[in-house]
Amino acid sequence: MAVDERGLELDTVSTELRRRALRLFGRSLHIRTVDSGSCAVCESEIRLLAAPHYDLHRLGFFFTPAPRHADLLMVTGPAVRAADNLLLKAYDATPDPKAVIAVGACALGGVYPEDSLVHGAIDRVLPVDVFVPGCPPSPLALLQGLLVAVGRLEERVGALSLDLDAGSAG
Amino acid sequence: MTHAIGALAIAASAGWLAAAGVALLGGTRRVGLGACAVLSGAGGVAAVVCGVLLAVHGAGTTLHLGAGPVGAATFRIAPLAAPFILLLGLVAVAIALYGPRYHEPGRGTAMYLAVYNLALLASLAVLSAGNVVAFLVAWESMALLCYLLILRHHERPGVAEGAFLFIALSEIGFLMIVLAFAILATQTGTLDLAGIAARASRVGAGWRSAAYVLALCGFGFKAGLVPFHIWLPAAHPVAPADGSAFLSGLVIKLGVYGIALFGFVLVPGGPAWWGLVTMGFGAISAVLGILYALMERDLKRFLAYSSIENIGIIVTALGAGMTFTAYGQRAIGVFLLIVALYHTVNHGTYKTLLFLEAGVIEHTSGTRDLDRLGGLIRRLPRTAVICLIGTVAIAALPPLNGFVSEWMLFQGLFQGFRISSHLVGILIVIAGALIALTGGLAINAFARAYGIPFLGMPRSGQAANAGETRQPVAGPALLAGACVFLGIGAPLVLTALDRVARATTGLDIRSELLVPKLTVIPAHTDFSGFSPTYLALFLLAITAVPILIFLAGRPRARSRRPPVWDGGILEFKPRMQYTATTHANPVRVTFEPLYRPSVHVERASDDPAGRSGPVHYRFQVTPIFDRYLYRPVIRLVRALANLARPIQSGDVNLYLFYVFVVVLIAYAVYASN
Amino acid sequence: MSAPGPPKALNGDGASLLPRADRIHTERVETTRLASLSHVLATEHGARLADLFADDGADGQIVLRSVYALDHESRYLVLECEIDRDRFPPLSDLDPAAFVEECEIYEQYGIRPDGVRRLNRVLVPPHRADRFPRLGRREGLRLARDYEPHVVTGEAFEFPFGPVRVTGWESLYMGLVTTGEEVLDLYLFHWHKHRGLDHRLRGLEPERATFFAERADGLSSVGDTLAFCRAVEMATGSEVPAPAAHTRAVALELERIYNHAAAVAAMCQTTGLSVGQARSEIVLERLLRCNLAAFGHRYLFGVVSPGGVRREPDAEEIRRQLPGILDEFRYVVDALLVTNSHVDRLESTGIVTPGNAHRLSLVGPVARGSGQAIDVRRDHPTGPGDEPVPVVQVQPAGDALARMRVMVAEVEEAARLIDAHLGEAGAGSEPLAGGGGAGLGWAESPRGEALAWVSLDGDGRIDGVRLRPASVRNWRAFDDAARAQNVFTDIPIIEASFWLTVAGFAR
Amino acid sequence: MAFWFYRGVRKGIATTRYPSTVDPWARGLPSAPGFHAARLTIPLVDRLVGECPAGALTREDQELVVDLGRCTGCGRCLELGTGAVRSTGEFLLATSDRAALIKRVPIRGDREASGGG
Repeated sequence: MAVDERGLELDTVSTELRRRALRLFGRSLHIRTVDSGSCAVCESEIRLLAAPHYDLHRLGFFFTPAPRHADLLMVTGPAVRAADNLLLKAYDATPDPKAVIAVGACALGGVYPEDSLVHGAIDRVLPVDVFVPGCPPSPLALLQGLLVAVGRLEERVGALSLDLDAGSAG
Repeated sequence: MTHAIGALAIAASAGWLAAAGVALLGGTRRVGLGACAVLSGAGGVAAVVCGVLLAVHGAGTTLHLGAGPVGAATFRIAPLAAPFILLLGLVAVAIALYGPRYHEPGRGTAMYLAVYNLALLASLAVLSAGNVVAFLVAWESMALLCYLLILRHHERPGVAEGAFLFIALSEIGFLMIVLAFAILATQTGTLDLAGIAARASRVGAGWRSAAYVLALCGFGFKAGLVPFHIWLPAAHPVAPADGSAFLSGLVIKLGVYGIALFGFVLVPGGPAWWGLVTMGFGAISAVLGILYALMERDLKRFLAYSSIENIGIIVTALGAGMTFTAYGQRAIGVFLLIVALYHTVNHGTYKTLLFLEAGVIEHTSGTRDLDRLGGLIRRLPRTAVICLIGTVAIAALPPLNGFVSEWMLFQGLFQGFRISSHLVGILIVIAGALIALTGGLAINAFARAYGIPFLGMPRSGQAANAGETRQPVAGPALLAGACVFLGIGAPLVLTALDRVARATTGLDIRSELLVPKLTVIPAHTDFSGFSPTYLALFLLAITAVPILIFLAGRPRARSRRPPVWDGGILEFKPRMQYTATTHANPVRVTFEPLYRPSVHVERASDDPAGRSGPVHYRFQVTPIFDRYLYRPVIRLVRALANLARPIQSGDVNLYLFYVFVVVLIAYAVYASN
Repeated sequence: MSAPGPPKALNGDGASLLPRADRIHTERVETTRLASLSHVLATEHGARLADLFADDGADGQIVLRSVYALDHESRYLVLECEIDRDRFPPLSDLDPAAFVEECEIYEQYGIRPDGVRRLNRVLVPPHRADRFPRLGRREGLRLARDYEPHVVTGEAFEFPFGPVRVTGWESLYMGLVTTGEEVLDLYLFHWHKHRGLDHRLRGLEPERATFFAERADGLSSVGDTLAFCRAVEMATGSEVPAPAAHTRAVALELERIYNHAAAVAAMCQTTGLSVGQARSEIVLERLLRCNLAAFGHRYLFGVVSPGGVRREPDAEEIRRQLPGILDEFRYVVDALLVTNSHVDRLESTGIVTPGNAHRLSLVGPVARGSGQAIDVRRDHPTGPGDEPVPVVQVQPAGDALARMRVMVAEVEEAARLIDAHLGEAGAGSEPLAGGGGAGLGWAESPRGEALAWVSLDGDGRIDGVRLRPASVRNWRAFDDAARAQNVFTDIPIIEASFWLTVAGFAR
Repeated sequence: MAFWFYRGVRKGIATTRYPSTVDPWARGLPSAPGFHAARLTIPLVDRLVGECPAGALTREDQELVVDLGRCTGCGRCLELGTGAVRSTGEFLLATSDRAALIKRVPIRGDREASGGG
């Protein structure tokens, strides 16, 4: 369980509950993006989600400028400690039920190890509901992340085996 | 009844005289202040009752007092003075309730309160003067006493200048008033005001016009009509709060009284152009007053400019009324006189309230600068509520009194089409448009004047530490109550004012003013109408609906209240709020040719290195009347004085020689005849 | 500049100190001469202050390095100056371009320029200043509160915008000092994104360091990494095989094309032209797919490596896809330039005067949009020697429209270069020659000249590094551009036309 | 504005059909690495672990632990472990379960080599 600097318990217990609630949002879900120190490429891919090739509006997702209107936070970057403030404030300002999507390898602990400058992964600061790996995750992967977050798509990685010999060896 | 009116006036005078004496004797102690306030307040109550009776009775009374060097001083309380006497009493009561908590006992306070109570007396004398001498003596005493009021803190910077400006302009105005009366007195051969009024129709048109124009300008100086207004923003901020309240609440209304006295009583039935000129002065004063108010950061200077605006509205009503009368639309003329009187009382009420509360704000937070205030609604909740009532009233929002009188003014002006001359009709509608612009800007201005100090975060440490324990409440609260009554009780007020107008003009328009009892109509049954009372009830009802819905549908689940979303910054700084100037910025940009602003910017980033740091931005409006009207006049006077300097050597022998020469010339002239 | 040879100031007797072929000259100078030298360089030799940074060895001796670009002589001049005190000569008095770097040096090493001027906060967040790792190796570095306070007085106020801003834009705090409409001043705080890359790269092998250098500014990853790799190659004295050099050039130009297309899309977004935005985003997406097909990564990560390249381009795919995409790009741009609602918003918006561009040593499209013909591809060629020289696109107006025109023209130029390089591009990587040393590398990234300086220890690990993406240079002109008679709503347009990244500045 | 509309219409639909089908171009995207367990040896795995700049690879005794969350798809392991490592082509890895991204691959190369020998 992550505990933020103010001693506020960010509960991860109700994650499942929140996901079920998000499913209720069905085809109208609003997204706010927060950048906690990305290299600007994840931002570029997120911007392209609204572009004609991906057009996330057709799936019922919308970007919103204010976390007050958001159901879902898309967080990029390795959670730079200097950005704690904005991350926690944005999380606080988002009404419940809400979900957090950690976007990209940085946000999942891949690039920057935890040190005095960065937390190294978003789930050390906020309870994360969906993880989208990739450096950067392609817009398709981001779409999949969104659909997984609202339970409209089954995730595939659970069934994925990296052992290429597993089938034949078994 | 008439005896009661006279007795009450005398009682009020006695109360104020006694209050002045008590102040002189006991003003150095708190008990003395209290006693003075009680007497002053009692005098005020007497004046209120006197004013009400006078209006209801619709006839005056006359008193003769001893004989002076130029004849007996006659005092005659006429119905036209009723609203003013009532306002005088109301202001006196409110200030009496306010004063003891506002002032610290001391010699200065003792003198000040003595002067103030005498000024109340002098004002009553102006309003009840029956002949020219009494009027002029009372007027000049009132002016001098006000001068002393402003000088209360004469050691502070700017006070002497403000007071001097007041007395200098007041004296110029006085000169014009003396001339106006002199013309009428010589042409009618009487000093008695009733006598002048009775014989005025026999005076030649040229003399009458000269007298009216001189009176308009002379009283315009006191009322604060543009361009005679420049003493208001200079004198108001430097006077004590109750002094400013008295000046704005009452003294400038005496100027209105003077104009109404000339226009409707002494030389009634003047040509249409009198009305048009008066209306023009009024409309321009209203627009310029509010435009300058919007640029003002000093709360009291702001209120002073707003007074100019309101005087403009009142004088517009008077002028339009005179115009309608001249074109035979007497009913609308009387209607507009009623509007003017109504707005006079309204403005006196809420402006006094706001000045008194400005004093509370200044006392508690140490500043009048809007850009150093903020967040006072949490620190001064009572003040905030009372101020809100005053602000809603002065911004002419329903259902309070300011809305009713301004609505009536518009209904009057929009009937310009009833005038046979299209040109005049259009001029009246233009005046209406200017007043409409004023109304819109006034809402902006008062949203700013209330929002900047009361809402948001404190912009200075002093504002953050303000507290209202032991601050006066009762006086402003009384006025807030009066605002509500004058708004919702409009039918009652209008009934009384109708009697005043009937007694003054001889025309009763009650049947074209109130149908049936609670609905106000503008002198014609086929134009428009509304009921302030029902409107108030309706507003209360529709406010109740969402409250009920909220109470009934209050969410059962626990709700979370996260802080305001600020973009994730570290901390929200007071300097991240709109300032008073930026609030008015759109107006500033629109009216830039008028303001001719001078802008001064200092910033670290002017150093060309991508540096950032402190920014200082200052903005000043060019005071165009001061710079392009008064300064040249002053320069001219100085230049003339310089020309005269060579003959002023200071040598006594030379002066004796001058005397000798003059005597010689006099003899020569006499001899030649 | 006609006179070859070293600047006279450096060389009393006038003899040629370095052969023309030397593209970098390093000179040790005394602290006392630094100011006068930089004055002479700037005034008499037209030198451009490309970078200023400090470094301290294990012994704690701080060395101040100022990098001057002598663009007309195709050389870089590095002045090294040992600082013995807590103060160093204030270069920003003579050369305003040095100010931001002086602030950075103060934050990282605790030494500050002489004089009474206060500094700005650059990368150290105000609320965490004490627990913050610094580049300086001296123990117990404590910063005095020597920062210029950001206070607004008088009748203006600070309109806070950010750091969380528009969807998909990076975290950046903008404090707009305003009277309601006009922008009086602009406070920019970049420190929300500081990841300490210069700090992190220390002790890594160059190959591993490249992984991070790519992520300093992901949108000019090729340019920055190329500068870094060239610095490493110079430090070790390695040569890059010619096919790899051509591949690098292809990747660099592909990066330029997609960035400029993205900038055009962003400008459409900020002028409210949604259709134009959608059309240019289609181009952008197709370009990214072309990148993927050519190099296996949409943003060309992992192409450049020290000593060569890790991937070779799929020339077939580039030749198949790129012309069609560029046709569509031209089609969109032609339409944009006749759409009044778009052009009018860009015209005379966010003006950077040529004087300011020169004074602040700006680089890239921002400088070229203000009449500064600076392009390190032309001025400081590094390739095998037979590569085509780009024609530098210059516009004099200095407004957002000029920058857009520069970008559009550069896309054409980049396409021409790709065409020329593609035939010879191939894989190849020489192992780095071992040993230590220091080197400077540069590349013309889409945002302008990217610089990197590297010093390697005896084991070939990085001892000190300075990454200077182009964003570091150009952000300093942003508030100037925003202030020039613009109103509030022009700021996003200016930001889009600069097309910088916060990540590159804060790295 | 009309000509923008006309131009847009003429170009047809660009939008992807995802999530119905995955676009063909996406096959080239960097994807999760797959490992031939039978060809993995402890020395090879250790070299792979050392080479991974993202720290996505670790070895736990006889298992190679791959954290797909950390993997940036940089391809260094593919270059190094030619024959033993190849791309799986799977890039749609979003999950609500962080642990699901951590995959274990047994290192069987040594055993089979020793067993066979």
